[in-house]
Amino acid sequence: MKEEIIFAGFGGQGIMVMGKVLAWAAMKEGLKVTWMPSYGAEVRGGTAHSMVVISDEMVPSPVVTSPTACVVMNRPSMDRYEDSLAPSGTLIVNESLIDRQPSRGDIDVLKIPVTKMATDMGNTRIANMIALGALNAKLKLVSMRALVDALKEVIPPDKHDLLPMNEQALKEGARLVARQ
Amino acid sequence: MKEEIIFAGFGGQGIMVMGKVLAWAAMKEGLKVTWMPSYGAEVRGGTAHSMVVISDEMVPSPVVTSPTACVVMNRPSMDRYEDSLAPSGTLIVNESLIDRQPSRGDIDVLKIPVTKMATDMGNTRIANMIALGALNAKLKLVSMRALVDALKEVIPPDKHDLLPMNEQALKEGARLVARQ
Amino acid sequence: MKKVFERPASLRAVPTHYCSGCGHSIVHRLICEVIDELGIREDVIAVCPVGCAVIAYEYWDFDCSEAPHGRTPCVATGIKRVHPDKVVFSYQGDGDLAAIGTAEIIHTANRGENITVFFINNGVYGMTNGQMAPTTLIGQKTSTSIHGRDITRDGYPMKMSELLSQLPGAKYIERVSVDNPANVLKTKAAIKKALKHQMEGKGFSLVEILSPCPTYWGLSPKDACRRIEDEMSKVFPLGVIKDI
Amino acid sequence: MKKVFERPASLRAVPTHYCSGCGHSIVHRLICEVIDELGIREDVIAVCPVGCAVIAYEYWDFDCSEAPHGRTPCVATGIKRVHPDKVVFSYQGDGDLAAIGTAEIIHTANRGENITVFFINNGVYGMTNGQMAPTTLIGQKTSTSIHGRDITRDGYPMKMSELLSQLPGAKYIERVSVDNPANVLKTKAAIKKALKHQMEGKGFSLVEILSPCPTYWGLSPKDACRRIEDEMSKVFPLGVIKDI
Amino acid sequence: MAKILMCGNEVIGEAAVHAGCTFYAGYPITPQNELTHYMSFRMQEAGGTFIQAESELAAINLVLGASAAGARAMTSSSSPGISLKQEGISYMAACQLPAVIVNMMRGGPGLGNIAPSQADYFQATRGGGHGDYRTIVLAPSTVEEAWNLTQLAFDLADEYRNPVMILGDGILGQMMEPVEVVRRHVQAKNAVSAHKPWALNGCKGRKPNVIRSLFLGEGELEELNRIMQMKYSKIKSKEPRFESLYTEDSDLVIVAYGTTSRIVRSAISKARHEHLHVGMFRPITLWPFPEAQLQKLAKKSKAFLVVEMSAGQMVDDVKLSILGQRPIHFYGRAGGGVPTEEAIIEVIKDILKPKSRKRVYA
Amino acid sequence: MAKILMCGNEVIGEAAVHAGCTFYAGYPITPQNELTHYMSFRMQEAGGTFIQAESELAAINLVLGASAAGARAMTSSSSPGISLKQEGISYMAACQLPAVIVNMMRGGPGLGNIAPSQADYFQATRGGGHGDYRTIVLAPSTVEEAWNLTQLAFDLADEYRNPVMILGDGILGQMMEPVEVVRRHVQAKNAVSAHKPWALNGCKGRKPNVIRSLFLGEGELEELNRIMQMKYSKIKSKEPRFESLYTEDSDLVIVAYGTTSRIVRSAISKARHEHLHVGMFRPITLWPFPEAQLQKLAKKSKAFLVVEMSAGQMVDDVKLSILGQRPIHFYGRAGGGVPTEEAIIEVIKDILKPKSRKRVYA
Amino acid sequence: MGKITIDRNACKGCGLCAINCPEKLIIMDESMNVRGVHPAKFTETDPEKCKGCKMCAIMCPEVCIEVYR
Amino acid sequence: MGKITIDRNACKGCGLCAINCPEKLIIMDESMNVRGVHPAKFTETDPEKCKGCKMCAIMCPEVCIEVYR
Ligand SMILES: Cc1ncc(C[n+]2csc(CCOP(=O)(O)OP(=O)(O)O)c2C)c(N)n1
Ligand SMILES: Cc1ncc(C[n+]2csc(CCOP(=O)(O)OP(=O)(O)O)c2C)c(N)n1
Ligand code: SF4
Ligand code: SF4
Ligand code: SF4
Ligand code: SF4
Ligand code: SF4
Ligand code: SF4
Ligand SMILES: [Mg+2]
Ligand SMILES: [Mg+2]
Repeated sequence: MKEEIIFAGFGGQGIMVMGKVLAWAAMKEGLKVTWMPSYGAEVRGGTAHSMVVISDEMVPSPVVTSPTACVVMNRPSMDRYEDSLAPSGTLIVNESLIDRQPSRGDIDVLKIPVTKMATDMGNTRIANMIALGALNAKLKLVSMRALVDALKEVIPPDKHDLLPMNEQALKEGARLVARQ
Repeated sequence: MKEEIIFAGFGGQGIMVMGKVLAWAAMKEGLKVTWMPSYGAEVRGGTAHSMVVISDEMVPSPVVTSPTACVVMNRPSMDRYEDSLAPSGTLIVNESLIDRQPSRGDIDVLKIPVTKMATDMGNTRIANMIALGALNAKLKLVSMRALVDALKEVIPPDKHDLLPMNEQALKEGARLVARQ
Repeated sequence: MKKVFERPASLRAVPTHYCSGCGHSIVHRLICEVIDELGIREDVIAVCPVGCAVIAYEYWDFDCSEAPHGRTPCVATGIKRVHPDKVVFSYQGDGDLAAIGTAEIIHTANRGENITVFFINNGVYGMTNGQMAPTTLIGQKTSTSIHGRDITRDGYPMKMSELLSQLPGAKYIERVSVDNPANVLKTKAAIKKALKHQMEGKGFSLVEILSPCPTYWGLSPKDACRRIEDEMSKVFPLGVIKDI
Repeated sequence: MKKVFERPASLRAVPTHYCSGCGHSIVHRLICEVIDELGIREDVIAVCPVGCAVIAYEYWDFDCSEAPHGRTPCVATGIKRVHPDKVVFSYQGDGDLAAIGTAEIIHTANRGENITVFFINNGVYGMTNGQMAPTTLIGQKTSTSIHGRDITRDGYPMKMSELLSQLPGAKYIERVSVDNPANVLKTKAAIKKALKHQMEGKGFSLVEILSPCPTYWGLSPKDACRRIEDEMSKVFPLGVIKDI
Repeated sequence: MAKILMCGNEVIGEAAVHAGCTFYAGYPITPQNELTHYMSFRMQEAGGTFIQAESELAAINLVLGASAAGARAMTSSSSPGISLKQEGISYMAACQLPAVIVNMMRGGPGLGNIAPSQADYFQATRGGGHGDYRTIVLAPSTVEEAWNLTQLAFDLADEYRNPVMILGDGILGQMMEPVEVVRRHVQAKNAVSAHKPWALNGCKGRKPNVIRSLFLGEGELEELNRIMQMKYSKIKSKEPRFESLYTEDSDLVIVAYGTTSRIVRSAISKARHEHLHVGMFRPITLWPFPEAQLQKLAKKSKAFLVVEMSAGQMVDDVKLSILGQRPIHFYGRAGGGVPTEEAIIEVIKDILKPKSRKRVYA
Repeated sequence: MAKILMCGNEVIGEAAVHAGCTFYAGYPITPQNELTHYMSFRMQEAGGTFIQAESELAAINLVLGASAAGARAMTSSSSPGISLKQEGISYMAACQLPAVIVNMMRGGPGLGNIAPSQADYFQATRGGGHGDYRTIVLAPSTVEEAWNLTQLAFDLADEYRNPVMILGDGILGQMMEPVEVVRRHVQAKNAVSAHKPWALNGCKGRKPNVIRSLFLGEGELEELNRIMQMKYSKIKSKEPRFESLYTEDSDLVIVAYGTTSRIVRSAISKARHEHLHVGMFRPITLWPFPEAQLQKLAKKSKAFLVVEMSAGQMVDDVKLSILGQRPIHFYGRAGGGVPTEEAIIEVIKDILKPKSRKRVYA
Repeated sequence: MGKITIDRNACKGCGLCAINCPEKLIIMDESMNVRGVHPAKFTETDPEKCKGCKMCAIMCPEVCIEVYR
Repeated sequence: MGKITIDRNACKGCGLCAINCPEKLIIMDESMNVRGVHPAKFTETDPEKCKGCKMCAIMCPEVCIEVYR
């Protein structure tokens, strides 16, 4: 088993956190894992991305060029990463901010209006966790319990009042997949 | 033919000039030659020296460690260089400033009170040329004509009024050897 | 109606990489407006810094050189000495000018090199993720002063313009800011004055520009501008510092 | 009769390598006199410069470190931060402090490091054969300004003490000279004040000493001293520049 | 201790604290900023000193001073900043001062980019500074190894009184991986060990100490160099470290270090599934290069392949080890390109089954 | 033209003027001061610019600017100062800017001393700075050769748009030797050649030029590196320069450059009188090292001896050329020691007549 | 009498134009542009109030405002 | 009432002691010392004029003067 996942969106959408929560969770479940932030071309602005590789063997490179799954939180990210997705890879699309349709036919697309859902739930910031919950449910990567545990590690102690809301978001995302 | 000569004394005694005049003269006579100033251990003060190598073949290193001849213009120079002189080398000693006798028996020593002679001739600064004239006569290195020509190259144009006096000094040195 | 404001010709019509509300973009435009007004686009050679403005050459439609971090005024001097008839300026951040390039800017000013320096003081290292700069205010939180700049450990905010004005080689130095329209217009005037100063062969000129970095100040663009007025310009007072 | 003047104990009884009439030797002795009087020989750590005084450690009978050219205050700071209870000073020439080490001395002062700097201003690079220094006077002939320092090419004599005094981190700065006995005594007093200042934890102190370099001024020791009085101290006025 | 997820840069910082480092000076540069950020608060917590230097030059010389004073000291930077430290490193080597220097390499030359790279190998292993000196160079390939090697670095630096470099890249520095970290919370205020009799701390009860690299007396500097070379010989014989993978039965041995070795490892595991007899030799110390150990493999394997994120630098050391006994191939990407598993497998095939295609790597 | 007596440092300065150099920036350091002194008045006479920079860093970057502006530009220093220029050199190589950099090496590491040395060989030939770049390195052995190679340096720098280094030592710099020097008295005020279309001189009538080494776009920096490596391959095939002496009939070939080669030459002439079949291979370009040319000699001669004023640096390049085909011996002195003819002859004898004594040089 | 145009997709939504318009004629749009930010929008209610004073354009870092008068 | 001693062979002949003695009690010797310079010499004619004021010693770069009082 080896999954190479890219999370991408604007800065401010919690792109780094998304990856870190998944990585912590995978580690807690005894898997080999790496997390890697944006590097390279970007100077400022533009899209941010974080890359997570989960495997049962040692991870060769944390740099993902051909992801098995991709969460795109905005339009520029979709434009940038859709083509790089591996054949029959999974694409989670933030429908709220992405108006166009994916152009590839050989991939598994899941469109969710995560930003809108998050706003409805009372905090735009948890859109990332909805998407992560969905991704995890779709790919059956780790247990929900591990994800929820991971939240505590990634969210700094002074913001632990936000834990319940983030947990709820993860579950909401998972539920959505289950319903499909 | 290969002569490796060290000129040594205080700064201010014209040690560099002595070497340069000989080197220019040798070059004008078609010999291979190098001139090299003090380098290495000295920071400030202490003795200055210049090294001239004259040869009919290409000069390997301009750094002289075991000179075939040495002109010592003061006591510290004598202390420093006497021992390094090659066996049967020539030592020209400025008798005016060096009170001790050379200790080696296997070398050719020529003691001349060049400082006093120079003072008598009206300019202490030409002591170096007296010594050079003597050295050249003793070792039969180059012609007097070449030395005199060389003076013009080494002494900067704005001091060419000093040429006659320097020429006289060279000749005085040579005469002294001839008389011996 | 007539168009009374548009993009200056020497500023390329491409989106910048700067964060929303970043002062660099404003200054870039002002420089181009002045260059167009002076009609010197073909005579200008700019030296871009290592900092957020490193790729200013993507935006400026005239000759540009990169420079190693902090050595920007040396590169500008090298160019100017070869082409004394061209208008040469360096563009530098506070890390570039007041930290790693301290010696270079001081000696360039001291030699009275006839170049112009645009000094973008945003009080942080923008490009490398918001570390403390020599110009960071006391108590300001940055990624290397998470509890706020502490004078006993980190020293004091450095007033480079005042320091440089001590050097006889420096002829025109002014501090301006881009936090509101009036100040932006003053900044433009200062930029123009500095370049003219150079064109008249008067020697070293420098314009320090207090410039918002909303990203690493952790403020909205609006609050960042307010901070310039309320805090930054208290420590770095605006105005002409030297003009002889 | 009682001996009223002799070699200070912490100055080793060896001949120096300095030229006849060189100011470095006088300052070396004064530092040792002060150290002996304060009884701190075992608590002192000195940082020697690259310059004529590079081997000061041959003369000083206390702990010493070398430093790469111009980085002298960094090395001193590193030592002091590790041993805040020791008395740490750097000793620097004008090439070391005002040229290659400009950034380092400014930032050390700005951080208010609790060290002392003895700055030997002799207006030339002594060790490397008398080139122009940032402190060389206008018109002064050196091996790289054979027609005299020319402000249009070489810039102006830099007044480092005045410049450094602008920085809030710098607490005590005085300029003295060693051209006559009265001034030598004032120099000694300034050295003592600076070291005490450090021992009291008051922060950065610097004593600039106008010092003769007869060799590269092309003057006799006597005329070199006269030149300090007649010319050098006109450009670099003696006295306390900052003391807070 | 449970594992935690931490990035290489921070792990190096924490490992330094754990090893008793009480002095850090640095100047920001990507991709090592997390280390500077970490030390900016962690040093203070640990009772040590953090200085954000005005430049890399200042940083290395602050470290020189701290080391001369007896502290365990560290600085870090990335390629251009490391170039600026070369004079200081040469001085520290000559003064026989310990210190740990971290270089998280980035794409070069010049300003380049911030992508991972291994193009400072020559600089690190041959001494980018002047004179005959060497720094011990440790090249971790995982965050966990960074934790261990950082501590080793401080020990080796003190043991040999010589700067030690940790050579990584943006991947190692910025990647988070599981690691078991022991956070020590308090450090001795002044970690001047009694076993540093040469250190400067005031000459009470002893002759004054001098830290210097200037030697003007006849033959003195030659003597220093003799001593240093003897030390380097000892390091060369005692300290080479490496890891072998399938080298016992390989026709082709790939030599790779750091980040690249991770990708090579994975490529090899795939290639072995295709019955290609390929193994890996991973130098952990780049200097001393495990020359003798690699040389031994020349008997067993038919060819070598060097994979680097550079235009070919370590390949010199491989050639110097194999000395013409076997063909040595090279595959590299310079300027921030990261080799892919696929590309490496292709090269392996080209070498082991040359009939299939004809390309030359040299 | 009659010969005159001039020291190497000054000859390099005059040769630079002769080659059209109009910009010099430097910071004093022994043993290259005569060059800085010379340029301080000579540049002005020649209508060029002299700047006594505040540091070596400033000097190299002033030169970077002047070169970017299209001028033929030069800087000079000695070992510690050259270490400080490494970042700038890496930038210039990456920006593909020509320039001539003179290193009159001195004893190291650290402050060392000012005696002659050849211990910056690695730094010069492998790039002491960061990233995959090279500088062409020319090593004159006489003052006359310094005159010629300095002019060549400017031509090569412009041809390849790459910095060129002249590597000498205090002996070459300070020694006076006869040389035929043509003093040109007037230079064009601005020597921006029409054939530098990339230079910055205002964008009149053309698109703006940009001098840069930052390449953030996907694959852009890799592409720059590819271009640079192609250039370096071309240089490697076209530019190696060397001199052979008696290599046709020698059992032992001594490899030596610069000052050391003079002493070796003389030792060889003496050894030949004693019927020892020994010759010399003198690389004139240290990079590109004349590898293929030296390799050829492996067929003829039984052994090689590398003589350097270092702890053994060029010996790597000799090994990389000979690749184990013949034994390679080494004799060197580090830290400012100058090998003597006698010592070299002794080593020659040890190698050629091993019965007489048994010592190992390796 | 003036008017402005705003390049909606070039706008980074910093709002500096809006806060500096003396007539408060610029609002931040509810919907996002391609950059994913809420861009500035010239008033639709009382455009005639615009004096063409350029304050908005002078502050715009992205040069997305053109002013007519 | 004072007196001084001068270390003749340590003296570098700079003459700073001589010019700074208020009583002009120091002269430069005609003969050279081992360093080849004309060293300073305490007066033989009127040593009693010495006040032990230390001015000479304070200026001496080579610390070759000791003063008694
Ligand atoms: C020699 C070197 N050191 C450090 C860096 C990393 N670096 C890039 S930009 C920068 C500072 C940027 O700050 P500033 O000059 O204030 O510009 P800003 O981004 O704030 O506009 C640093 C430290 C580098 N590229 N080169
Ligand atoms: C990096 C470096 N650059 C240059 C030098 C050469 N150098 C040695 S001392 C010196 C300047 C000395 O002048 P100053 O600091 O004024 O001291 P002084 O000798 O006049 O007392 C220079 C340039 C060096 N050793 N290292
Ligand atoms: S980080 Fe700051 S300075 Fe850099 S682009 Fe963003 S706002 Fe501007
Ligand atoms: S050169 Fe000048 S500073 Fe150096 S020792 Fe001589 S007199 Fe003193
Ligand atoms: S031109 Fe003036 S009035 Fe019109 S929108 Fe802009 S700021 Fe408002
Ligand atoms: S100032 Fe420009 S970028 Fe900012 S909101 Fe207004 S139009 Fe958009
Ligand atoms: S102590 Fe005073 S009076 Fe006596 S010799 Fe010295 S200076 Fe003259
Ligand atoms: S001051 Fe000292 S060194 Fe100078 S002449 Fe007098 S005794 Fe001699
Ligand atoms: Mg900034
Ligand atoms: Mg000086």
